[in-house]
Amino acid sequence: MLIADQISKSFPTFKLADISFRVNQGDYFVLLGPSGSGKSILLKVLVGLVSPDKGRVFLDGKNITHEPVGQRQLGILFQDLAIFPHMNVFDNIAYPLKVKGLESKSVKKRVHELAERFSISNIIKRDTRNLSGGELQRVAMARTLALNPRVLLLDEPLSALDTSLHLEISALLRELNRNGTTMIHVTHSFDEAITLANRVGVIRNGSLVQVGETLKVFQNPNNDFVAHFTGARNFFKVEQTSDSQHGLVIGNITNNHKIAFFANSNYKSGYILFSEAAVVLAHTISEQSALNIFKGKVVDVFAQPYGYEVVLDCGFRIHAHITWESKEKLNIEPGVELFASIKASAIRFIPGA
Amino acid sequence: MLIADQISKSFPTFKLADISFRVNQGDYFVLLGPSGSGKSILLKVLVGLVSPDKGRVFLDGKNITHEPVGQRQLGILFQDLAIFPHMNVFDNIAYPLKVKGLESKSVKKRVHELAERFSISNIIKRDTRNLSGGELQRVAMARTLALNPRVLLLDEPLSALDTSLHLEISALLRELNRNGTTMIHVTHSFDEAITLANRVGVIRNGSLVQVGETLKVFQNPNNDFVAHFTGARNFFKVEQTSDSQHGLVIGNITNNHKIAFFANSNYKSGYILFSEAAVVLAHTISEQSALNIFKGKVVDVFAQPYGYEVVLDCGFRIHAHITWESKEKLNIEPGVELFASIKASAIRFIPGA
Amino acid sequence: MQLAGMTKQFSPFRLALMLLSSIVILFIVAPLVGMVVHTPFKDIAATANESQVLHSIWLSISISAIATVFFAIPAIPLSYLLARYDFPLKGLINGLVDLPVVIPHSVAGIALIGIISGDSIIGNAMSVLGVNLIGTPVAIAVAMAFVSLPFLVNAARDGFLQVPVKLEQAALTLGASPFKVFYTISLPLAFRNILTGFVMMFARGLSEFGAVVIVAYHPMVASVMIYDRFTTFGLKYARPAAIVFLSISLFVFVFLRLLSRKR
Amino acid sequence: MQLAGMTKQFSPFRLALMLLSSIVILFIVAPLVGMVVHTPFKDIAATANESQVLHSIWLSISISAIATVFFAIPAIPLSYLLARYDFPLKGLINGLVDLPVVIPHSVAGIALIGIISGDSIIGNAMSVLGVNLIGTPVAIAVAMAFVSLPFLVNAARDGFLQVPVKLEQAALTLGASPFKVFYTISLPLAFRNILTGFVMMFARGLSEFGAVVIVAYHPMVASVMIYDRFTTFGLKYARPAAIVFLSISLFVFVFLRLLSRKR
Amino acid sequence: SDKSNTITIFHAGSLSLPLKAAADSFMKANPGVQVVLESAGSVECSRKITELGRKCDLFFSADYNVIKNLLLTEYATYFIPFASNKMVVAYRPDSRLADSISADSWIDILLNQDVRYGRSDPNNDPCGYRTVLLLELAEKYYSRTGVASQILAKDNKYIRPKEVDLIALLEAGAIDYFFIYESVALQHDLSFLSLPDSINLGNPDLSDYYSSVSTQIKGSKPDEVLSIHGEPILYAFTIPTNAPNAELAQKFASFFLSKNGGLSIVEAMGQNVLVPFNPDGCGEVPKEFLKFAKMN
Ligand SMILES: Nc1ncnc2c1ncn2[C@@H]1O[C@H](COP(=O)(O)OP(=O)(O)OP(=O)(O)O)[C@@H](O)[C@H]1O
Ligand SMILES: Nc1ncnc2c1ncn2[C@@H]1O[C@H](COP(=O)(O)OP(=O)(O)OP(=O)(O)O)[C@@H](O)[C@H]1O
Ligand SMILES: [Mg+2]
Ligand SMILES: [Mg+2]
Repeated sequence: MLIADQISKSFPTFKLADISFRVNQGDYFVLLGPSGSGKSILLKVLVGLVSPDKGRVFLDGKNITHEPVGQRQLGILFQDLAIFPHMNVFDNIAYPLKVKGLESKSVKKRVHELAERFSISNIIKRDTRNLSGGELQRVAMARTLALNPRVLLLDEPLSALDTSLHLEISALLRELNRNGTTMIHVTHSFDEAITLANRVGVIRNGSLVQVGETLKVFQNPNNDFVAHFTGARNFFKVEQTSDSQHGLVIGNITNNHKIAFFANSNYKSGYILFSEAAVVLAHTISEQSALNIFKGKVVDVFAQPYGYEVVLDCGFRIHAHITWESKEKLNIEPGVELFASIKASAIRFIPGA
Repeated sequence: MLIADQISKSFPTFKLADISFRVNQGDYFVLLGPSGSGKSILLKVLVGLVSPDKGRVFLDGKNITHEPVGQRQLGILFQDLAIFPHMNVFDNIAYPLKVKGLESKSVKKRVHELAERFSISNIIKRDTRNLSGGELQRVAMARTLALNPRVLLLDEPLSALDTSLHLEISALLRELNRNGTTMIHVTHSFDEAITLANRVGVIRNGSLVQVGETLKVFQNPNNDFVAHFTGARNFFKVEQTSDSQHGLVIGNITNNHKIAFFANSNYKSGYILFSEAAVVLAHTISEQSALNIFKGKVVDVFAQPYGYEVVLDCGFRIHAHITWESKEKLNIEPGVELFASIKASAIRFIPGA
Repeated sequence: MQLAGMTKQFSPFRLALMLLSSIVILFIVAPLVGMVVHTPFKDIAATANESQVLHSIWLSISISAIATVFFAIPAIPLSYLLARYDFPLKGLINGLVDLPVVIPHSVAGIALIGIISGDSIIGNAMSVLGVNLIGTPVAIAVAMAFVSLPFLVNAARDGFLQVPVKLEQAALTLGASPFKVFYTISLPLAFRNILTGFVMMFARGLSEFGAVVIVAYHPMVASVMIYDRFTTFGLKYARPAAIVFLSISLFVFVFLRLLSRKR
Repeated sequence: MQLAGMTKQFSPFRLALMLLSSIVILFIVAPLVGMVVHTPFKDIAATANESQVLHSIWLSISISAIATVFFAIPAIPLSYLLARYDFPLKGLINGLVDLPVVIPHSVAGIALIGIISGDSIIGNAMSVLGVNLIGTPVAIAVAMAFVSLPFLVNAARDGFLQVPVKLEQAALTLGASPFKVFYTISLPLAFRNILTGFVMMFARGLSEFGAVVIVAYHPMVASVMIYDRFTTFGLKYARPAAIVFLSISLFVFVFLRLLSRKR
Repeated sequence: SDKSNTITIFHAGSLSLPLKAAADSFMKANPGVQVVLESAGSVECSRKITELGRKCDLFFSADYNVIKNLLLTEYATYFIPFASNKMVVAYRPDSRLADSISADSWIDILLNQDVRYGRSDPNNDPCGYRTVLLLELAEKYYSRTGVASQILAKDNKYIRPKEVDLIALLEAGAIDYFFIYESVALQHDLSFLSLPDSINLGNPDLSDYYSSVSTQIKGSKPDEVLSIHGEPILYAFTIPTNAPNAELAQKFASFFLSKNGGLSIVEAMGQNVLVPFNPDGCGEVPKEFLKFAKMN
């Protein structure tokens, strides 16, 4: 229902190039991209605040590229929230309702409904100046949703929220989407994309690199960037050197390091990735089913919610995840030498240049 | 070396009450607390921007409570960065150096060194107005570090960074700390605390709830709040009803739901928590070693980086983690009825009121 | 808002600020105090009861206030235009807006009388309608507005420049028309500057003599009345009138400033 | 910065802005144009070459500029004090600062002459030193500054109020002294308002006649020169002088405004 | 500039041009001497001396009464009347009904509803009360009872504190006529109608006749009134007692009173010179000036 058609926009130091995608009714579309990739600008183009040099925006088949901002029925939550400093929380949320000409009783009702939903009823009369980051974010979200926009555009809506709020607001966004609001959500967090989106677009440096269903995109990244962006720490380029039966392939990570994995042998090079949990660390090599054993030196160890992450330099860097107990047992400290083994079946191959 | 001694500060709608903690030379101290708990205010008190109503701040044994801000040798990175809009990136980073009276050659050298370290050499001449959120954050961090402060105070330094930058800057913070900089890092993210801190303080509603070594605090939360804050989704209050040998205890989650776990039987009530991965979902009950089996209806299903999260309503809500394959196999959709089983040994008990 | 860290009572910085500031306050206050100490209190009291004096002060205040409000209606949009849009000759227009400040007042009066009377288009149109503005409160208002308008335009423009465009954009996306954005967001956020502009324009209008006296000697506004007293009766009678006028003005300003602080 | 979404050439909002704005521009320009069309160009050209005219214009500009810069030294700290600190009687001081704007100019002249001459302390001190300020450029500067200082103070105060305290706090934590914070952060960030204040104060000083003529008829500044020409020779000779003066002023302002845009 | 070589002259606006010319030739004749002119209304000039503590070396007034009433005897001890002037009706060539104005028609023209005329404020400016007296005299002269008050009641919005303000009104087209001194009309290149001696207050010989009319103006306090009787226009000057440079002032005055010095200029610019003057009632005229006095 919302279509971006070959949108381009140039700035002196940045260029949004030929962005096309479609967001269907009911979609939760996440635009994922690193810092400075042009996500915020793209949202501004959709909403009409930045007029594109080229390209069109369609909503339900209607060309809205030149529609006035206020008439597009798109709600946007800005990255920096844009809370009106001269109004209190209530008036901020009531703003779109009042502007639309609702009578004050219905405004009041709706605002309180929204405040309830976003757990900000307790600060509804507060001045906005001394609100905490999370409070501000929820006020802004309530304000944007006040008018039940056709499509909701969110610019990093979760980045300022703490763990419990994060969960709560994510659930709320999912619920909104389930109840029919089409969402376009901009983020640099792979986790947010995977938890929320049914479709994602990955943007890099002003260009859309891949668009599609979330799982398809992340399971079949057409590009090293997309794969890398999933946050995989163990991600390497390989040259395929030989293959055996059953699809087992031997690839080169560096000139001196070979690695075995399963892949379709039509591809001569590509990328491999494996999870930190797939790496087993040990002080001695025992005979194991793992083909891939690398010796390296620990360069960094740090805690993670359910254990430790160890960075091992084997000529290339392997990230491994170990439990708290194993850290004690293996006496892992920076400088210690260890062996890392990875089962071939735990390695995913992405064909590519 | 840095000691906060019974610091209190009242605002019309908020009160920081009697905060005491010490941060030792070389510590990476994380102050963890939800939105609006007073973390930012506390940092401002330490740094001298807000003068406390009561209490003292010591640095290396010296009472600096009334020391001028600029002479405290504390570096702070503000939550909203406070980049000077009338200076370009270079001048922002050079500011503290110039103010200190360094000659322009050394200023230049140091700024370029910092820019290199924070990967912002490419934007060093840019105006700060159109930088992206992540770019701004790195500029601010470089500026704060320019003078090698004795203690570095960071107010949510990672929340605006994308996955790969997050990793990179975290590593840099760890490295800074390893090279001797004492850190006080404020965040609402449990993950950040666990990955970075050697000691944590947990703050709620203006009060310090628990302080100590990171693992000790999270493994032995003295308080439901702290435990809850770790992000555990499966977290319940239990009344202990009976106990058997070997420490196996039966508790009440609701009046109708009993749960078995291991605990010291001296406590009559407390909290239990278990990880999402410890929950096994099935359509039928088979004889298992699990004592705890609950029947419920799926209310939410959403993707996670390595699988799906399922929310099951069994009279209380259980969060379970399943693989992508099991979702297909079990055909899990909202509305479907399922059984959840949890091994007693996977449940952690926290004694409490 | 106070800056902690700057609040120590006798920090050298604050001391320097206070010292320099008191020079300005002294510079402003000394001449006024000098005037007051030379005037017996009973003269001031007596003058404060003269109906002619009170009437002309009231006339000054009301005409200047009305002129300010009336001309604000087109002046504030102009300020917004200058703050937000780029167009050809903008630099020239910015310069033109400053001109009435610099124009010697009697020249302003002469230039204005050329417009509101006699052979100008407006003058002709008016006389066809049987309206003659000379010597009317309208003429006084026009003269006051002419010399004081730039203060409002400049203050308001600076105010609008400081309103973050992002907030206006946000309001647009929330369904507000540009017009609504203007008066619900831009205007209130530039309020402090605009108020300063109002106060300056209003105050400047009160003080105007040179231009006013050419377009309307009667009805006598305060500045004309004081001048008239000075030439007719001398300083002994002009001073108390001036003091009464200034006291009332001071009162009005303190009140207006308090108003702005509330926000 | 333009607002996309407001950029459509003929949006009703923009049209309304432009219409209202042109009323103001017309109001300012019409009297001046009226003056110009009544003056043969050759008279203007001839006047522009008269050394007396050029000299008094130069005198006006230089004295007003010097007075502005000189008094800015204490006035800007005062503005900062008013913007950042709370203290008793602040409301009164804010009101006092506005008073010189409202004071009728001849009253200002009278009040000032009471201070710089005769039996005042300053006057006595000066005459002991053998200095008589009456009729000197210093007296002119004082008169100009007195009536125009509030414009600088008010503009600068508004400017400082708009500088986020957080940025000043950040600078403090980066090791800057309050004084350094003031001139590396507060001052540059309030620059636009301060510049407007400078321009207004400077311009207002240029136009001053009533107060200046009392403390120093000679050396003749432009406003006195134009008045003198008018009484001596009539409008025919005063007008070209006024036009030359205004043209030069316009030029100066357009230049100053361009300066402010660069930042 | 050297203070001892400078003289400051406060003078009525209507004397601007002649004094400027006189000053120029005086300076030419006395190199190194600086004559500084300050123009203002006659009353304003005297206020500068009496109230504002401004010092001048010479004060030229458009009315000897200003010196007599406001300066004697504290600030001055005498005055020297040196010229008369005439009241005229000045106008622009394109003023309404200007082509039909004459000594016979001017009253009716001023009374015409389409015509606007201006005058200066009797309380502020000698020219103002002289206008009132002129109209009283005209009423008598033309035997048109009540006409003076009729004219005075008309067009009050064109009253201005000083005559120069009226010139601006005339030139800008706001008024068609105004009452002004002949010399000023000449100097400003205005068209004007000369009036008969019996009403123009310009003939010193008609002093008695002029004094038959009177008007009331504000006195020295807001609630005081002062009766002014008609008398010939008499310009006068004095050297105030506190003149910083009385000696040089004296020299300039002598030059001004000499036949081929200032007086010729005054005469050339439209005023009747009254030197030698009648020192009666002029206070203690210093002996240096007695040589310019009528000796009887
Ligand atoms: N008005 C502008 N003029 C010039 N450059 C701009 C402008 N707006 C943005 N940019 C530049 O365009 C690039 C993309 O900016 P954008 O704000 O869209 O990034 P982003 O993807 O939202 O990043 P982040 O996740 O850090 O917010 C940045 O390098 C930014 O500096
Ligand atoms: N100057 C102030 N006056 C009044 N209340 C204030 C002031 N500063 C902060 N507060 C209030 O104090 C509480 C704590 O604020 P603080 O900014 O420290 O929260 P925080 O823990 O940093 O939260 P977040 O993670 O959302 O940034 C908030 O409710 C805030 O509204
Ligand atoms: Mg962005
Ligand atoms: Mg905070």
